[in-house]
Amino acid sequence: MADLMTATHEAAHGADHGAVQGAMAAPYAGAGSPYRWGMSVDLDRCTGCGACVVACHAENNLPIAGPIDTDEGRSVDWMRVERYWEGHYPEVTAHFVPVMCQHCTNAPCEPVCPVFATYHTPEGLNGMVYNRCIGTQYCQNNDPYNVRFFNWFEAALNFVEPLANQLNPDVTVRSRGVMEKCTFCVHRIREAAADAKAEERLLEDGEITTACAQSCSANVITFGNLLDPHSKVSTAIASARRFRLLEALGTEPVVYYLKGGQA
Amino acid sequence: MERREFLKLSGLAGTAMVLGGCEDYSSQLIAYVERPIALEPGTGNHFATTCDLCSAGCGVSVRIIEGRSVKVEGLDGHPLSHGGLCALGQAGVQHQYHPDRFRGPDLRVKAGEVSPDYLKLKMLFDDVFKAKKRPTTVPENFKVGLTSFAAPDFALADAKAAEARKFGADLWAQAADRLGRVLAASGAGTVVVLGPQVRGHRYQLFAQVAKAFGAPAPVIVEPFGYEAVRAANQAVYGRPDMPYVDLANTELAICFGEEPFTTGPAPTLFNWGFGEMRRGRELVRGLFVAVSTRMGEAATVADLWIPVRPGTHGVIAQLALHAMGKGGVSVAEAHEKTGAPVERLEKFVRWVAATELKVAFGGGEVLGHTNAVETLSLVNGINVAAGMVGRKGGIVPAAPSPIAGMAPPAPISYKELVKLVDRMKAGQVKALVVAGVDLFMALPGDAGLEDALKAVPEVVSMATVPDDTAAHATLVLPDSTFLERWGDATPSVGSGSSVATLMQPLVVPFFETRSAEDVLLTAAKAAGKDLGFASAEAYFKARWAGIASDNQVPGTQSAWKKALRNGGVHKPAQGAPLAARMPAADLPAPRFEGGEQDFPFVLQPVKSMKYREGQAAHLPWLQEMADPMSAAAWGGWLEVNPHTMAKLGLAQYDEVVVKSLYGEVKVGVVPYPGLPEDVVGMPINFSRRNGTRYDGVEGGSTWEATMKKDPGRGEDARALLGAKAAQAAGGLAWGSVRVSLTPTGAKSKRLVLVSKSIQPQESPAVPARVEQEFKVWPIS
Amino acid sequence: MSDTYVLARYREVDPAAAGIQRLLGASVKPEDIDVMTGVPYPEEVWGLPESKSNIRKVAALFWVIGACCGFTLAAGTAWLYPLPTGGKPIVSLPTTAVIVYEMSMLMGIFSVAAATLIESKLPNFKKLPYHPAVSDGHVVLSVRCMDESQATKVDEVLKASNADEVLRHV
Amino acid sequence: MKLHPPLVHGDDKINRDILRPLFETSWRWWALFGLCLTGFGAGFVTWMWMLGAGMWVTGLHRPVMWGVFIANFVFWVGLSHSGTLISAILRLAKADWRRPITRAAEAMTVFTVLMAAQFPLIHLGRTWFFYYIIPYVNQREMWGNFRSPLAWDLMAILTYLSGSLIYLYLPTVPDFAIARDYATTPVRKKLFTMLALGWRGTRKEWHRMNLAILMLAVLVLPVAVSVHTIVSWDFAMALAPQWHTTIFGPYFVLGAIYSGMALVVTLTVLIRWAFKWEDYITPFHLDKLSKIMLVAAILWTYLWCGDYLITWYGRLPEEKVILDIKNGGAYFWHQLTMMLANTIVAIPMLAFKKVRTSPWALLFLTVFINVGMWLERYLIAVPTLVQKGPAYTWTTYSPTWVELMMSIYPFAGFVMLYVLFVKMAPFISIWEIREDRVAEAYKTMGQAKLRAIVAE
Repeated sequence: MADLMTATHEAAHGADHGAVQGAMAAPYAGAGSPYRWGMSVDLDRCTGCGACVVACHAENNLPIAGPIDTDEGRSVDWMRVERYWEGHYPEVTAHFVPVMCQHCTNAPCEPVCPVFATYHTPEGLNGMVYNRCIGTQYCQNNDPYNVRFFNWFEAALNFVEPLANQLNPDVTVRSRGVMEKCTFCVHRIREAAADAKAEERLLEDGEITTACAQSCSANVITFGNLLDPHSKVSTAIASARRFRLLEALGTEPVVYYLKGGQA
Repeated sequence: MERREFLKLSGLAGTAMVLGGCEDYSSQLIAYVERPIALEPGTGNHFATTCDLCSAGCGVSVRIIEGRSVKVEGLDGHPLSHGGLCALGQAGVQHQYHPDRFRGPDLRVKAGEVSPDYLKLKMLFDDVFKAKKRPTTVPENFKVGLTSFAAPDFALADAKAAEARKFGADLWAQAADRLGRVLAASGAGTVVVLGPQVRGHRYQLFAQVAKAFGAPAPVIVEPFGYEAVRAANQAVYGRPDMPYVDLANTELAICFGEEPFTTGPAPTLFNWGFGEMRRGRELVRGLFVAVSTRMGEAATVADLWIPVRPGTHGVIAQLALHAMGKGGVSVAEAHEKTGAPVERLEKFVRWVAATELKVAFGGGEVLGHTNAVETLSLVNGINVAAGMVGRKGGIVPAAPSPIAGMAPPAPISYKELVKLVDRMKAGQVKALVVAGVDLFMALPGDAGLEDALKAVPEVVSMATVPDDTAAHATLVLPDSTFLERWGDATPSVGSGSSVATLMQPLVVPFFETRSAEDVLLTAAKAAGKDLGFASAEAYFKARWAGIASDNQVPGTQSAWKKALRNGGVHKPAQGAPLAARMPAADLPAPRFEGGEQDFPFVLQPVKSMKYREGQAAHLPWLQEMADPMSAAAWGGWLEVNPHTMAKLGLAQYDEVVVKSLYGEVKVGVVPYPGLPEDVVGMPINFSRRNGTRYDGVEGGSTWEATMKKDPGRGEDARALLGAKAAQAAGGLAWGSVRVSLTPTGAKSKRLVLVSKSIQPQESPAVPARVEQEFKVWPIS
Repeated sequence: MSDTYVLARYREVDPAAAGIQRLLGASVKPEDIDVMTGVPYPEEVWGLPESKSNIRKVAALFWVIGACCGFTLAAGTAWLYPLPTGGKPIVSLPTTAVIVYEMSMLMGIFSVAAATLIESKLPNFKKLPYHPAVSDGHVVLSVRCMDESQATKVDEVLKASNADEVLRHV
Repeated sequence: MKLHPPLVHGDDKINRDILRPLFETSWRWWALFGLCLTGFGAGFVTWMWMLGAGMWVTGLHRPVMWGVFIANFVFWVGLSHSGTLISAILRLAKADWRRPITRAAEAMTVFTVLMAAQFPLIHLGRTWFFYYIIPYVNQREMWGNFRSPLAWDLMAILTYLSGSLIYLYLPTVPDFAIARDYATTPVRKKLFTMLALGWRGTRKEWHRMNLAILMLAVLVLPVAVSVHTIVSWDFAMALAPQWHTTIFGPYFVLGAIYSGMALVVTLTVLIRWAFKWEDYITPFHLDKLSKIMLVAAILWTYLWCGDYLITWYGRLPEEKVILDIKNGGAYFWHQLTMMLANTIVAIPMLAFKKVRTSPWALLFLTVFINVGMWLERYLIAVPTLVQKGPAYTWTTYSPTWVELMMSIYPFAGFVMLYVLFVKMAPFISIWEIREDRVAEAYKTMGQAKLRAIVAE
């Protein structure tokens, strides 16, 4: 029994995902995936311009909530730029933190779903299966980053004709009553990975990127394979400025932030 | 296969998803084995084109799937976008598929009154939508989620589409005739007004047509424009155009009032430069200093923010000159004049003195003050004093377009615009042709534009989406979007390269719209003034003929095709050297309208990246996204310092009447710690009286899914501004109005906040949380 | 021929118990004597051989079966289709324990109820010897007789034991 | 004193008194039933409308995904506790004063759980797919995720509901037999014949019944404890400030016993008054119940203070902000009312025998306590969520009329089921009352020498 448990556990998570750099080097032994997707967000480059937010909306068919529901907190922004004020004028400072799903290795949102609508994929993604979701909304409660979004209304109805023509056919328009969240643009990964597999090769660094990373002209966001020590993201996070959001919770996110300022 | 042919076919293949396809093809089928090479059902293709939503002219790459444009992305390697793209550019698809877009030409009998023909056309297109999205089980007025959709009736949709297209084409024939007659009849009394994003040969064609009809050359109107920057550049660099600010290679960038990353002349370019400056080099991390009254995005990301009283930015420029030993003012004096903390000023002085490569630039809120030209001249003076004009990491002269004569003239100043309005009022303008700009967005509320437009017998609007100007038009000839038409552009700002971007029709015009070029050519022909071009395509191909020698590679594609593929041509280049004259050292004090007693607050109008100069207001994504600083969405808000709020007894969401000498608006309050206590901020150009469902002053549209009544965006902050406040350079001093705040005692129904926890003084844990989030953990 | 039952109704317990002793004395087999009461009396009251029941054993057995079912449900199904969530092992003992606990309790409760009914031969809607006075707290003795002669004899014995009423159930 | 059963069948006073509500229906019953049916119906229509419209009709929004619905769920599961749990404890402890109380309490358990169990469904985004959570063999070869506390909830509530139903039904069988024997109309005769399962009260039947009740009490007691513990784990398993605490299990169980006892007392007082059962339910019983309530109140207060002190002392920033809004912010009045109801008023009042034996004082007090306990559930669910996670996403929560209707719904539904049950089964366990009297009456019995109190 113990063997079984250890084996399956390692199959899913790799033997040692606690140590930072070592974790990323450790493959998902059982699953054997050569990829472990991760992201770095360089806060020192970020200007809070919001291009990533719109890019995410455009790529992932995020619904338009309208003024009233936006004010009531029902807008959907898989990617948002948080702004924090500190102090008072003139000794006031502010910070921008772009926040999306952190795709935690130990995602607190996953185990609480009673129907496996969200689970961890072998590539380290926090997967969300819309048609399995029954909308308990528990995952959002257990999500320390508040990056999960509930479909309060039928999104398709707010894509007034002909606005619906803009929808990306690679991404589902989620129906009412299900949770959704940043997927790391999994449809792009799958498409490219399938092509690469057909050519019997692995995906190269830079071959795919997420919509947010692509849109960012300041190159704040880098997306790539953490298992590849030479990938841009691996290089970027080999920095003393690195930190992860609410790291003390032990959720082991794969989104690494690089601290801003003169450090 | 020719691109045009491909596009027709792609439109056809997409009939299942899109209205597109010319009527000739829309009900035909093409064998899959004979499909065009680039058309794979379900697979997207990227095509290069140019974004024309602002004057920057970024090259973009658009993803086309089955005849639909689904995403606008940055074009890799383009000197302006560097592969990225700003929020507005990406919302281009919503511009394209905007539900309130003009369906076709509207040949009005009376100004502002929609013609029955247009209503019929609109109905025909609505029938197409209905045929494709047929709700069942639930009546129309109970669209709350139970709605399920019956299978689309494509045959009916095709038939209706064909009918609509045919009817639209007939209307166009009449419209072109009418435009020709209008131009011929008005002759010299015709005024053509173009938007600032007209950055290519479109201007030349308009000019050619105007000339053919004996009208004066078209003018370009830039709402809340850069007159002062051009004047200061003229004074210091000897040329009015905007040079390349080489952030990427500098050590210290000093930004005066501008929000270069969100609303400046080229946000993507400055964003890229900023990223490179900060972390793009191995050893150097550039420092960024922001000088502003309101803490905006630039001040937020700055290494040092120098908060100054409204209109005193120039003093900090003088301080910088002082730090370099070129006169100016001392720290104590600067502190006295600007109110900035001494230690920050001292730090600034140290940085200026210690760095070799530095660059200063200005704009944004500085442009709104009466002393804008003097201030910006002093800012340019920093570059001169530091010897950074023409140097890498400094001010690099903008390179001219690779196609000579492509760049349009500079926009007219605000003062000239007011003169034009006066001429209209006086009945001297017989016909006004407006393309690519909403004149209401360029003028304060009391400019009397409405009366002026009423005095013009023929107002021709070429707007794509309904706006206030189009609402007063006698003839609406909707232009196709940048995804549907031919065009080209050369950037308005320097980028270190010589750039000409090419715009190509990637999708079939969604509705019965025509590109302005096609309309002009047809109208001119109808009026007996053939310009010699069969179509817009022929026109632009002819204009781009000159690039052949540069790009021709034997045995490969033609230069034209290569340019199409690459979205134009560009190569690293610098313009002719700039002059470097030291500006006059004196700085006049800013003037404000309204007495301090009656109007205790200075109004700082904010150009939000959500609305830009008004061209983003109708796009739901941008309306809905949180403003980076205030976290407000959907319309306007009033930023007030929390201490001021406490003094006035105001809370978040409280509605206040903001009153100036010129008008008043009602708006909800947002606590904003980044403003002095006697300054309030409010965005401009977020609403239109006769806008779309997304930017209308008064709500009206019901959100279909939720049946919630849209309260509308509310009266725009332009209503508070006075028309007379002009600067030396002729720009509108939009930041020089004082206002009073009167609480109405009610909560604002229009204020929409994405984040409501923005009161640090009331939530002591917020900084603690930030500390925690920003905590750096050691590498194990 | 079906069995004949002789029923005797008593207002009080003591004469009823005495009646049983008389019956036993009259060599009626203990298994033919049954007592119907409106309230449960301790077994000792009647002086009859004690009732035996397997409910405890059945409950224990099903408790264990329930535990196994719970484990199969929680651990087995997770292992059949392994989907990692939240860094937790596919077979997580602490969470499995909760299901094991609940399932064992559920099966235990069901088995107690089922065993009770089965052992008591309930539900049973056949016409069995009964007297509605049981509902009022009367004690009713029911004696199964093989034949008429025995029934007559029992009749006499019961009448002699101060029964308020003696009747036949056929 | 000897118990003298009636000379003629059908003339027993206990039977007549207690069976009276089964056979006689007054206009007041119809009025109450009608009122409840209206409330229940209105709630049900609201629910159906919400299903059609979407969850936006509630005040819920990100990150407050659990609002009044879940507070109601916890509240109603909590209320259920004192029925089965107290009945089982008292049976095991052979506390004879329980006899007139248990049936009403056990019925309360079943109906409150029935109401509570609807709330997870009401709350689902896609209620129509609720069966995805049920482990059944399906073509996808997918099972539920038993690592989720919601799956535990499902199992626990299923077990608890089954157990409580059996625990309510089995001991009622002998009473159904009495009702069968007393029934006059053919319909009732048929109904109670079915419900009585052919019970005759034979020696073996009683032996097995007594054994079964004992076994069920043993089994259902830990289930009851586990149910509310697992409900508490819905919160405690989440990495949310003020939820992620080990104290929640016992704290919830005690809160449940407390609120459940309060409801038992409320119902007991009302039943006693409505059916004029003062002979069966005496101030002595109310005193006993109130004493349990007092103990629960003191223990609940103890755990609440422990939780509060630890949070206050720890001053973890994310927990402190939530404590702050309870102590002085938006939830100040909620918390003050809760403390007044559950501790400051309840404990001193319950300390007086005069209060404990006064039905009307108890009625007021217990209703107030349950108001406080509802607020406690609300205070657990909502403040944590409004200020959870990044401060940028903090928000406020105000329920809409939909949540109000869905709070009336279980009240109306519960009372409706309860008054229906009045027509279905004797509300006081007749045989247990009679057993008690028999036990007290006899000193010597037949061949046995026994003590004054006899019980199986």
